[in-house]
Amino acid sequence: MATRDVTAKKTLAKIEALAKGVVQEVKKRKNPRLVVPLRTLSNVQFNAKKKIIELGADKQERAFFNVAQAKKFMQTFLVASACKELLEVGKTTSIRDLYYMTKHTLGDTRQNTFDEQDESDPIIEDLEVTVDALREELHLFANRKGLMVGPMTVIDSGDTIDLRRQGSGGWGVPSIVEPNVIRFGKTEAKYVLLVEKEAVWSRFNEDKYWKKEQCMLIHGGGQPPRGVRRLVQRMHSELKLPVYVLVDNDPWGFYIYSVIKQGSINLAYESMRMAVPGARFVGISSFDPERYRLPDETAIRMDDGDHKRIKQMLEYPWFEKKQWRRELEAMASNNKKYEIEALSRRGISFITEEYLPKKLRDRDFLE
Amino acid sequence: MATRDVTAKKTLAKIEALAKGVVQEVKKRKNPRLVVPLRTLSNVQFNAKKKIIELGADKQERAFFNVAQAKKFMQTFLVASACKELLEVGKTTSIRDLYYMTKHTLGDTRQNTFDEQDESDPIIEDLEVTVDALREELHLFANRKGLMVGPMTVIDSGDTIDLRRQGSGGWGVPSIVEPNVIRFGKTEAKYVLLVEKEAVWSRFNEDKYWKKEQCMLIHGGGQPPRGVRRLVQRMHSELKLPVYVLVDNDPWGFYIYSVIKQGSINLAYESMRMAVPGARFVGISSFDPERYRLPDETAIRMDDGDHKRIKQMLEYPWFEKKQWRRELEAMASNNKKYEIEALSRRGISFITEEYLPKKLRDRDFLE
Amino acid sequence: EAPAKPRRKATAEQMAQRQREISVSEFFAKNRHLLGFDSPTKALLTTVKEAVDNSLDACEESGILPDLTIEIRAVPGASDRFVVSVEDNGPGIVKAQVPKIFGKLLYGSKFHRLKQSRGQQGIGISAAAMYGQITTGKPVQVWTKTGKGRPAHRLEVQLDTRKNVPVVLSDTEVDLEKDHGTTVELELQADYGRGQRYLLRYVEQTVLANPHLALTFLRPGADPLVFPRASTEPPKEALEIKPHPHGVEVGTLMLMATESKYRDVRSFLQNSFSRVSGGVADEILGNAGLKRTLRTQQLADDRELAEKLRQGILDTRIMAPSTNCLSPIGDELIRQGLISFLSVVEEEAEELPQLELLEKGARRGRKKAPVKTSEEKQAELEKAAADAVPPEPGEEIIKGKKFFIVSSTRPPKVYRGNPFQVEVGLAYGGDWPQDKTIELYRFANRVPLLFQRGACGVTDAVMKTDWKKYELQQPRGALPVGPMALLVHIASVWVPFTSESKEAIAHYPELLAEIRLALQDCGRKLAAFIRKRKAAAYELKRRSIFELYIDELARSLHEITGADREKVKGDLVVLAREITGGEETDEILDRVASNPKKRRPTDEE
Amino acid sequence: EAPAKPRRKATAEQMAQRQREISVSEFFAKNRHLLGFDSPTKALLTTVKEAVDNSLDACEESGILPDLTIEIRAVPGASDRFVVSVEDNGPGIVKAQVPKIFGKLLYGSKFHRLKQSRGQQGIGISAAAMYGQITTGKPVQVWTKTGKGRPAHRLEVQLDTRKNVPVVLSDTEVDLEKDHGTTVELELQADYGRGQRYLLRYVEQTVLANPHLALTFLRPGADPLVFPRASTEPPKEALEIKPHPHGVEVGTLMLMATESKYRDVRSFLQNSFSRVSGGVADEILGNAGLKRTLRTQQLADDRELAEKLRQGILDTRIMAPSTNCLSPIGDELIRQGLISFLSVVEEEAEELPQLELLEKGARRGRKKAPVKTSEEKQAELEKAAADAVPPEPGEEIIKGKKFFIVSSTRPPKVYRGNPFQVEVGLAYGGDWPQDKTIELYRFANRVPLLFQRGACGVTDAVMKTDWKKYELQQPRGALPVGPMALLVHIASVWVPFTSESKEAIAHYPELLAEIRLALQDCGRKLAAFIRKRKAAAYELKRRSIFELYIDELARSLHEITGADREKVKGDLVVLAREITGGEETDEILDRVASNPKKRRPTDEE
Repeated sequence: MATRDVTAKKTLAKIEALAKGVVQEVKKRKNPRLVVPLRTLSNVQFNAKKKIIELGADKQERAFFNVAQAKKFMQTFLVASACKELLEVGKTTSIRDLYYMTKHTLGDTRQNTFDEQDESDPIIEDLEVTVDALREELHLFANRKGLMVGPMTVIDSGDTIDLRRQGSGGWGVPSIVEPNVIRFGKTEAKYVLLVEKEAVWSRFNEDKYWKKEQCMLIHGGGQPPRGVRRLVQRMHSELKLPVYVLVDNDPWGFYIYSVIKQGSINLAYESMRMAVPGARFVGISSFDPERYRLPDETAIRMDDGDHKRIKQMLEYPWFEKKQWRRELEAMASNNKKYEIEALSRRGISFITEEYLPKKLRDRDFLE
Repeated sequence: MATRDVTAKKTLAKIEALAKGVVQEVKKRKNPRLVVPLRTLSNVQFNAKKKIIELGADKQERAFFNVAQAKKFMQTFLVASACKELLEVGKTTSIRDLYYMTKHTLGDTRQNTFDEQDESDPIIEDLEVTVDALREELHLFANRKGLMVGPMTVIDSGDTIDLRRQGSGGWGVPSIVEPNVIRFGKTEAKYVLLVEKEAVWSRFNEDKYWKKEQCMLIHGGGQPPRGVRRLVQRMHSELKLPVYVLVDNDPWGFYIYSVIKQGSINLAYESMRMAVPGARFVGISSFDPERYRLPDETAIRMDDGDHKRIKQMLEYPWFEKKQWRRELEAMASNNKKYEIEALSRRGISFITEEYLPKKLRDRDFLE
Repeated sequence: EAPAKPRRKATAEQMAQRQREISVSEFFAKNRHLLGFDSPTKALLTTVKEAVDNSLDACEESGILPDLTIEIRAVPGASDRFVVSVEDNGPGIVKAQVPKIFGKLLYGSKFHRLKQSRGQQGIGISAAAMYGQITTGKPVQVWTKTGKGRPAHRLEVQLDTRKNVPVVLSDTEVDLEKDHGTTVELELQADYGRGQRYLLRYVEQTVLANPHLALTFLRPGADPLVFPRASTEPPKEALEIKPHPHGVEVGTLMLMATESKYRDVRSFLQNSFSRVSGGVADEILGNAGLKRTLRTQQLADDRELAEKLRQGILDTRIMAPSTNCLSPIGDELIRQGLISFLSVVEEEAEELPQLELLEKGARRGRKKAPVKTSEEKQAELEKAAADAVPPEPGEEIIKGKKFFIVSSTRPPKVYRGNPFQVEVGLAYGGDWPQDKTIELYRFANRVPLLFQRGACGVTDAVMKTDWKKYELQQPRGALPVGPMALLVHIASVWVPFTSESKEAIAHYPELLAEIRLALQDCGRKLAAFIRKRKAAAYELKRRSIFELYIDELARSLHEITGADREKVKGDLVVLAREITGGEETDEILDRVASNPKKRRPTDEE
Repeated sequence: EAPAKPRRKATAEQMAQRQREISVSEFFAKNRHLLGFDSPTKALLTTVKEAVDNSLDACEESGILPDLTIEIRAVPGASDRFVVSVEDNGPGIVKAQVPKIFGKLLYGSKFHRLKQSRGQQGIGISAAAMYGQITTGKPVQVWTKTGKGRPAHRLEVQLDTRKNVPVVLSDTEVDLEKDHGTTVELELQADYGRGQRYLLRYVEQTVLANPHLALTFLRPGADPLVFPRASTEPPKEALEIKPHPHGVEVGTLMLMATESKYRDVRSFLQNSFSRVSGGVADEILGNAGLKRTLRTQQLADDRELAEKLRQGILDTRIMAPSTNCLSPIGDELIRQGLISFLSVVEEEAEELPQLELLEKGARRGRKKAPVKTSEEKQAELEKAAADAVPPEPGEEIIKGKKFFIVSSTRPPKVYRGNPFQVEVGLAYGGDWPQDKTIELYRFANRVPLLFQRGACGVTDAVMKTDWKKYELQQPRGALPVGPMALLVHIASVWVPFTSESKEAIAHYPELLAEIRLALQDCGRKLAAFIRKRKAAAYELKRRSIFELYIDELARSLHEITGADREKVKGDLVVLAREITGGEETDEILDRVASNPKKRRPTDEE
């Protein structure tokens, strides 16, 4: 707790310095500005050595007296002010809660400070990079999604939780999974299987796949939140468990794999803590439908958005790997995509009993 | 397992009978029709004695050769066919998974069988009422949302889970919580507190409210799913625990309370198993902002959709209670709404340390 | 308030000295735009038109099938001068009449009688001659011969514009090979480059409205256009009639009485008006409260009596005028005309926009396909039809495109005592764009109207018809939009034009009402056709929806019940067809489709 | 192919017998719509207009400030008959001229000279008399007196339509109190119920374009309307000029030579044309390759010589015609006129739609506020201005609404030798709807044009101007849309109308080009004004955005740093104003705003 207090004081000081700067500028009748590191494609690079995406040095000015930036400027300090309060009382809260805490109507207009959480989340990320404080240091945590079961015991805030005994439910992965909150206890797990969707996770849990295979079964509800990514990264680096990723056969699924492995543009400043460069892609591969004889009627036609996304992804420098390109190009030329569930056309438990075991046995995966 | 097999056979027979009827009609060159009990406002009534909403006897014909109904007709049998397969192999799956399983492109068009889960969910409910089989009997379960902690042990599919020791995570409430899956173990809980949102649940869990207050803390992620509702109902009826509901001060929040207590139009056929007529509304009440001196700047202006919803709710026969009307009418005349988080303007833990304890102490709630 | 000091005073006497008579030729020389000579472009067409009108009228009156040659010649060394020559095989002109006909405005045989004819004012050809004279200084030349063995004459005539009288510059006997006929030739300032498109349109439309005409058109720097005679049957002849009593006003009644040779009003009425028998005359006098013995001269002198008589006429039911004074184009010819226009329009849709008074720029190099004879057309039609489903009544196949064509002929009506009749033809469909304003072809007494569309009562009537009722789009206060062409013809013993140039029809309510009725009649038929097509398209759409799901339903039913999938599917397909109008739907849509491959709407549409 | 057997043959001889001369009165009696008598509604206005035109022309020419009384009387027992009487204080008419002026078409003093006047054809008033005579049988009555102490006369005149000659029915000496003046009175078939709105509009617009006129309008069943004289300064007098050589064509040149009294061409040129000095004449002859000694008679007889001379004229630079032959309305009066129209339109926006040839129905019971004198107007303006920010140049405050008003006067130009000048006024703003077609007021030689808007060259020029460039909406090929009124005046020694009724201006390219240039000039000024307003509105919008967030930002900064919240807020507010144009923005928008309370756009907009 002592460390936490010190960190909190540091963070508080950073926020206060930022605000004081603005007050000074205003006093001098100058248009107040913030300097925000850019979280865009143009300002990230792929570190080939570390095999992760890293944030560059580009920054962006954000002025209050600029019609396009005024609202964001105001929002930044609204969020900063709320974080200051959290830090002072030593509480944490979710970013969703922060959205609710800071959302209200402006004066007697019909405009709100925020209309959607989609608006406040990027402001939090901006604040993180601007004052150089991670989300946790701002006493915030991400929305939680994601469940885990498997042959392991974890110690969560002092409670010992046996992930072998979670019934049909599973353990909800918290947002903050740093070692001071979550510690790993005894485990017999041989690897980590991260699946894209809860529905698939439930299938694997019902079939007790993790028990047979002795693996940690985790999902992130689509694009996995920080907590899940960090936990997977910790299991990989601390417990030396290989990580396998199972996603839908569509550009969004494959992108999830790339984020797990190398990090994302948006959170490039966290890649060091999040990315699992050794993560492996087990499917669904664009070549699986043919290889596993999936009936044509399980296919979904790709739409314009899908094709556009593939094109975009192929232009990312970290998608240069030949195997990855093959995967995406085959997807585009098939003009079809497949849910993981398409495999159930070959039998409800085909995926857990045949598909995945065979893939792992044959080492039929991408790296 | 034997009971399950018998039920499965019964359900299978019902699905087969439905499909055979259609095949017969088609053979006779007749426009095939389904008779689907109506799940609409006009076909529910409030049972004043039981204090729950019940389904009426009205039915609707759904013909295949009717432009407005053809797709739904096709979808109904697509879903029925998938359920048949589940029943035959004795597996269950989530309705989200069912959506993915049955989603594919039609022939060489750009149309899919389903575009959104919003399309397949009502079809499942139609099938439930049409063949008179509950979702669980079709081997389906709802998407899970919701977490629970508190002074209680549950036995989930044979695993004993101590809900006192879930750390910051919490136990993910499964979709199927019938006694054959979930059993209640030892408990010291004095009541159940159901909160609307996960963010609020996290605040209460962080503050260890449930420990101080000796209560079960559960959330349903907005409108609670069947699993959460059924679990709350079971705790209420089997463990005789009072149930308190804490929701946002807006029409949607209050409606969640009404559904917990009396059931919903859409699932009126399940009210018997779901509704908790004794559930109590603790807030946020439309009179709280004044009573608890919430700063004006925490208010959000109501929009047209809010006002429309209030008007609609006031017309439901089961909203006739004077206290309820007062709540909604005050909300409308204030023209303001408040997130639960608005209370944190009075201090981050005002809600857990002052607001709620005082409400319960003063018995300041609605029934 | 006191008037300010006048600066200079012209007295009534001074002003009186300036008063002068103005001759009608002076008036029109100055107001030449009233006659259609506002620009060198229009002058060319107006000149041709006036000459052709005269030739056609003369041939018609003397029962000759007309054979015309129009020639436009460039004048060497003057790019803005052209010679127009129009030669006919008409009855010829008696030599003594030539000077006045070509050298005096307001002289002619058609003004004073009620008979449908192209010319009606006695202004046109002499106005053209005057325009030529003013702009080039040259007289009009006329060759004419009135019969086999008779001498032919060549005259050069000038118009004394100060006095509106002709001056004969030369008069010689010449040899003409043909038995009879007239050639008129004059030089004028003109712009052939810009004017040729109007000329071509005029020639095409004139040939169409006059299938008994054989026409050769010789043009500068291009091959001659030859239009053979399409029909040896001359149009039904229009007979001259007397005025109808209901259209006569007090002043006119008194004037007619003054000039009448009948001494008693009863005979006057019987002989000077149409549809007045002895009985009717008695009834009129009775209603007027006048004696049967009233003398015509009394009527001429006494305004009160004339007023009474007029009231008596109005109070008496009198038969509508006889229709044999009118010669409509007729349904068959209107349909043929539309078909022919469509062929041209389809070919040159982008090249020939709607004509307006002010052209936006010259369009040169237009290619022209000579209009086909009806035999050739028939052959084409039959060929196209052979490959396709037989068309429904009202449908025509033109160059492989399907059109819906209807026409409507109104019974004759009367305005201001003048009988008139309205005909309308409507063509819809083909490959025309859905979002363009319709094509509108206007005709008056078989003469195409090419200018001043915006000022024309016909246009107004089309705009004021509610086409939305007939399944067309129509911007407020505008022509409708859609793949449609309209042909409107007004036949009358006296067509009221908005100016002497006879380019647009005046907005007489009686005329507009009849045009609207004819348009509505065509519109109703069109709407029925479109709705039928829409209904079939809807059935097909329904069917395609059912067919989309049948495969899926059959599989599910098979998987649940084990029933034969193909069998169930087959049953469902049969049911789908039955329920969506069966064969009939296919057929209607087959007929619509220009391209059978595109027939079925898919879900992408 | 052999011609078919003729059914009945009229020979050239038979046809010759039917040829007859047509008198101009017969022609127009039959084509009365050409003169503006196509309906009882229009007949009323046309009659008043022709009489008023004559009176104003006569007063102007004799330097009298006009004092007119228009009276419309119902005829007892005949709902479709009215008496129109127009009385003036003009110079009177010499008795001998009365019959021809009122009883003969194409007779007058204005046709043969080049001078800007309202009447120009010698048709109008006699045509009205003829229409009255045909429809009621009654003659026109004229009272006239040419000076103090001279006898006054009353004449009843009829027109012999067969011959176009006057017939005097009675002629008596009468007493008239006034020193001089003329009254014309005639009975005609008319529809006052439907026609009164046109009359009112005509009267209003006439008064506006002629501020030196005092007018009384006596109407059936309503109070008299009295328009006092607004200015005792008569309009600038237009002088008569000779034709300009550049507009003369070969034929006309020969005719002028024939009639010239000057024996040699050099003198002929100097004396018969404007802007031809001795030197210019020499240059012309030189350019034409003709001798200075050439005799005029040679020119009259030899077309080749005339052609050469014309080419010589065209090859010589000759000064543009003198502008003193034109009398424009002038900027000041155009602005006043627009202001006055706006007052009326603002009041009756819903009641008075744009006028069209065919009225859709009678509108009765319209209330009329007499037009104010310029003194009264000035007082009102000043009062309104006192409460508001002083208007920018171009802005006017009318009844509390702000308008932007500009005008543009083009230098005189020439078409076909006729000098003309275009003036345009534009008013924009007020409370007018943004989505309605603009108002267009057309004038020719100070006479308002109320009918045939669609056929008018002015309308065409407005439609063909690209108003989108000037910040207005404009549907394709249509009038622009927006809160705007346009006034277009054409002054010319000879205005080309599309018909004898003088309702619309012909599409002469030279005229259209000038109108467009004037419109563009006004358009540019309008665009600058609108853009300035838009820029200010944008600054205000920016400011309101900043102000929206300032409170919130100040609180956050206060909560984080402890800095004084009100102080921070104050600094931010000052900054926001500075950055968004400061005071200037406020002022521009204050000027725009009709209602100061609504000044600030809120986020709801």
